[in-house]
Amino acid sequence: MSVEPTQPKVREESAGLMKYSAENLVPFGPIHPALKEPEYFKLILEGERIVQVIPRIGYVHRGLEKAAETRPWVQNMYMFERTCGICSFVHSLCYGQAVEGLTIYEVPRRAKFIRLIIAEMERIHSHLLWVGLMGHWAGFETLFMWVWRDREIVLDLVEAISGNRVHKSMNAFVGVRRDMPEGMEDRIVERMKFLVDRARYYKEIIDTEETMLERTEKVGKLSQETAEKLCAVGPMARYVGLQKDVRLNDPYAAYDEVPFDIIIRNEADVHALLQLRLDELVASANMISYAVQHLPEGPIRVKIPPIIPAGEHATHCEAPRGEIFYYVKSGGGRTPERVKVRTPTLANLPVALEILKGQTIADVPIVLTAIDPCFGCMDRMSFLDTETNRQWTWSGEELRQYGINHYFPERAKK
Amino acid sequence: MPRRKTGAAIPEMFRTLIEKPGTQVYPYEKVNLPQRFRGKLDIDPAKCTGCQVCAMVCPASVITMVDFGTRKVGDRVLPVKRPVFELATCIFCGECVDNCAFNALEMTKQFELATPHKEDLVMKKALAR
Amino acid sequence: MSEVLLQQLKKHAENVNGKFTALRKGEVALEIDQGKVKGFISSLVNDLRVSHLSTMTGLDLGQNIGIIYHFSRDKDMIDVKTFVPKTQPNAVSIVDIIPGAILYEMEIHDMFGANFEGNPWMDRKLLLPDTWPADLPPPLLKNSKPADIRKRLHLEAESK
Amino acid sequence: MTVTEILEAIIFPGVLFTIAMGFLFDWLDRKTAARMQGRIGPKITGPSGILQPLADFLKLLFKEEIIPSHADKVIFLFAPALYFLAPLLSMLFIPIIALTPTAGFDFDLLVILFLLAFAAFVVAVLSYSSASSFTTIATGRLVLQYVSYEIPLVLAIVTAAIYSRSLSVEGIVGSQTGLWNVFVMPFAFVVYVIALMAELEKPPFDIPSAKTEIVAGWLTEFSGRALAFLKLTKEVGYVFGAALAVSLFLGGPLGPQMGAAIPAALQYFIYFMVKLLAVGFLIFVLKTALARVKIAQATELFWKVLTPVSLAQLALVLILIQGGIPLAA
Repeated sequence: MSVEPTQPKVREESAGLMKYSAENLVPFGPIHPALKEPEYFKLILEGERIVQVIPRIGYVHRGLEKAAETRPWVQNMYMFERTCGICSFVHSLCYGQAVEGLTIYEVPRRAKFIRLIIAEMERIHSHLLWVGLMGHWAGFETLFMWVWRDREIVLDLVEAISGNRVHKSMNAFVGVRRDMPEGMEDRIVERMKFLVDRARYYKEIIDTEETMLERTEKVGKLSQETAEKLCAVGPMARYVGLQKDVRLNDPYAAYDEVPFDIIIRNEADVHALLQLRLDELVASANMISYAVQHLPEGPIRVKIPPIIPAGEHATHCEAPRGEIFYYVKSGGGRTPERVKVRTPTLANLPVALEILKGQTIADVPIVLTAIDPCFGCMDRMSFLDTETNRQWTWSGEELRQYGINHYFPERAKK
Repeated sequence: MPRRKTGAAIPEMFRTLIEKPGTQVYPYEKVNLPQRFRGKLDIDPAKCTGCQVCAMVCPASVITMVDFGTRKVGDRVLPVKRPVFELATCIFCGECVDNCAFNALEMTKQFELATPHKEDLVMKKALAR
Repeated sequence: MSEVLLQQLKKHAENVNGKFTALRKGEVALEIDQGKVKGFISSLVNDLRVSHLSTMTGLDLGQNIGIIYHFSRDKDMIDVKTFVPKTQPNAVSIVDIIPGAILYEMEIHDMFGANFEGNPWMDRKLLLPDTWPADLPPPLLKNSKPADIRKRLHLEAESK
Repeated sequence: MTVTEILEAIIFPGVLFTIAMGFLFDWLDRKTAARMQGRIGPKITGPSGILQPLADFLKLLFKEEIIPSHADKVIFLFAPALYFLAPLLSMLFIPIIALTPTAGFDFDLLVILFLLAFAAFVVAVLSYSSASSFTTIATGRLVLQYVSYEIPLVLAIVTAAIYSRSLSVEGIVGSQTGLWNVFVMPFAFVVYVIALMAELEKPPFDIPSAKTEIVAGWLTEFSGRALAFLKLTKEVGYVFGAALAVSLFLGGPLGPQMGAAIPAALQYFIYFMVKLLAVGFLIFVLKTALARVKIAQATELFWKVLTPVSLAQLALVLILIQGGIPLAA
């Protein structure tokens, strides 16, 4: 809750630069229309061209990793689900798999299929969100609105299955908490078909619309070697031709049973990313249809004791944005000893900084957000008081008083 | 490579113009909630035995157990506890509902919980005698 | 894990006196002295083509700060473990071999206080606020108390 | 000057009418764009939300006005008023309910050209005066965009003037009784509409106020009353730009006789409004269908494509006149 001194300082710097040189320093963030979340990038410009980018993250750091060390295993599941608001399921899935790896239990096959269905629905929703936002950043509001309207379809399905649009709370250790509702197969298959049609139409738009092509083609170029060196993950690795997909390389859930297409492109520009994500969406929709029709019978969950055996385990999953990584160390108690979370955005941030260099400022939103950044899950934090083990909240009055103290110190003294 | 053209979206735009808009006019219109929707917690005080399982599993520390008199089992006098819910911190995961062995808890479809008074969100229903 | 890779790994691990443990199918862990880590990782990347660094984990091991490099290639995960003493937390940076490690090293620097010699951004903060008091222990060490952090940060913010 | 004429200048079809049209265009713009995107747009204020732009304007009037500490205060406070005058004054030279405009004279097209340039100049000065990083970049983009679209825009206007052999809007409108100019010079009309979109900063040319790149562009530092009037001016400029297109290329208020029962003024007004809304709708559609281009791409479009096209159109029109096919003279 500290006050960031960075911003006023930069103001002075930028005013000075404007006076004495042709270089211009543009603060991009912490609050900026192109960013969904507060992060700060110092852009040093020559005219419209970017010379250097200096990142500053951590504005929404919540200390989740610290908090995890004081809470029981099951409660952490719900906390890590809230690492991210978009790929919430895959976080709980990855954490769950890391913990399951420490136990002796085997996940039931039906639960694996349900996990796959939800994870792929989440991917569809995340990719549609990104495609729409890309339209928004390129100044193509119509695409944005259409795509987000169609995104409701998959959100409605998720809500019907899990009971919530965003935080599904579907995962439990060794299984899932809710079964698929009765008689949903036809509806899911039909909706998926509709989504595939829409995705094909959007692909046609981005392939033919001149203004959109001009904004996205040959923007955000990256070479394969650089991507490999910077350890790019997910779509940012696949759009330069690297075959990096955890679903294929290290299958988890039911990915070894459900056939799917892996999409790899070689053009390495934002247009290729758009095509890649729309193709992946189609692949995901087909996977969901297949999984729903081939859903095996059986139990969905194994109940396990609240104490997890000692040991350490690292797992990775393919989130919509790329590989997410959990490392769990257990001392054999009711709480984990250490949980490490690595979200795809942190892995792809060096890539974004690399491809920003040499672009014009008009491309900043497009290029920076090409990695589909989710800064909220890159920084992790919560107010937690270890002594009483209760969340800490401010009452309205305290909050108001804090605001007054902060902005009007002279008034607070009275 | 498909043909490049300016205004590729225009035909679809006119189709959308005459279609019904996708917006749900939420506060003016009711929204359709699915069967499994997880809304505000509710408790059936008659079924609650005060076993404290819900308070233990809650990830958001919503539930605190408060003293609610005593009861006699044979010769011994045991304290009885009842849950108090601070719904302002509830994350609607439904873990307490799943773990309640007596089906005393349920999640209603009520989701409009905004209130100017924080006290409104403290549910003391189980304390009513 | 493919046999070939396993054999090669064992050979390389012997060269640097690494302690080799197979955690489970497809995951192996190697414990290596701090001084030899860079050479080993360089051979891992250049000779064995294990180039994807998933992340780096910091650990509080009591007297030491543990650092785990999580590498992966296809199905295989290779954890390279090392540690530095808390009294003198100087580790060697691998940014010149794997440029993508720069933010992971900064994160461990912020959260555990380990220094990575050779990382150009070691003087910057990544996640912690710029007003972070220098005398507080790094937040992810076990002796760091959230209550203290909150108290101190608020005091500093209000005194401005 | 009679009382009627003064009332005409102030109320209808003068200043107040123009402002009302500005609000109407804003509403139509938002509503059609929303419906094309599958949304509903303004809904609550007034029937179908038609009073929403007015409500927004009034709300902004009551907001606190903040002047940045390193802004040039005189220009910052004074220039929005100057900017507001430009399209409002220009509107008086457009014939709406008669063939003679409210305040026309023989060379009023030159005044309109001057006011167009004046508005762009005021915006650039205004933007530069607020002295923040975003507005500095916006100023650069504004000026670059201005020098790009100005030449094709003026060439298109001049083409119409040469063909009609008049430098007054009244004369140009009067010469179109037989055949509208758009049929003689379709490319000039197209160039005019594209350049107009650049002048109005509508997508795909909303480069100086690209909200995802430089916050609100040159509007970033404005608030309260100044912002209210700047936004209103943009809308009035929209109305004026479309009205000029109607007058120069679409025959202004001219149209076939509807019958003696309807007074001439009403007929003129109906034709004018229909054409005005048609041009407005064209811009709404284009604006909704396109993505924003980069400043370099916009400059390239105007200099490499539209300038030669408008020059060729001008040459074609000169040949038509010299060749003795004066269709309208």
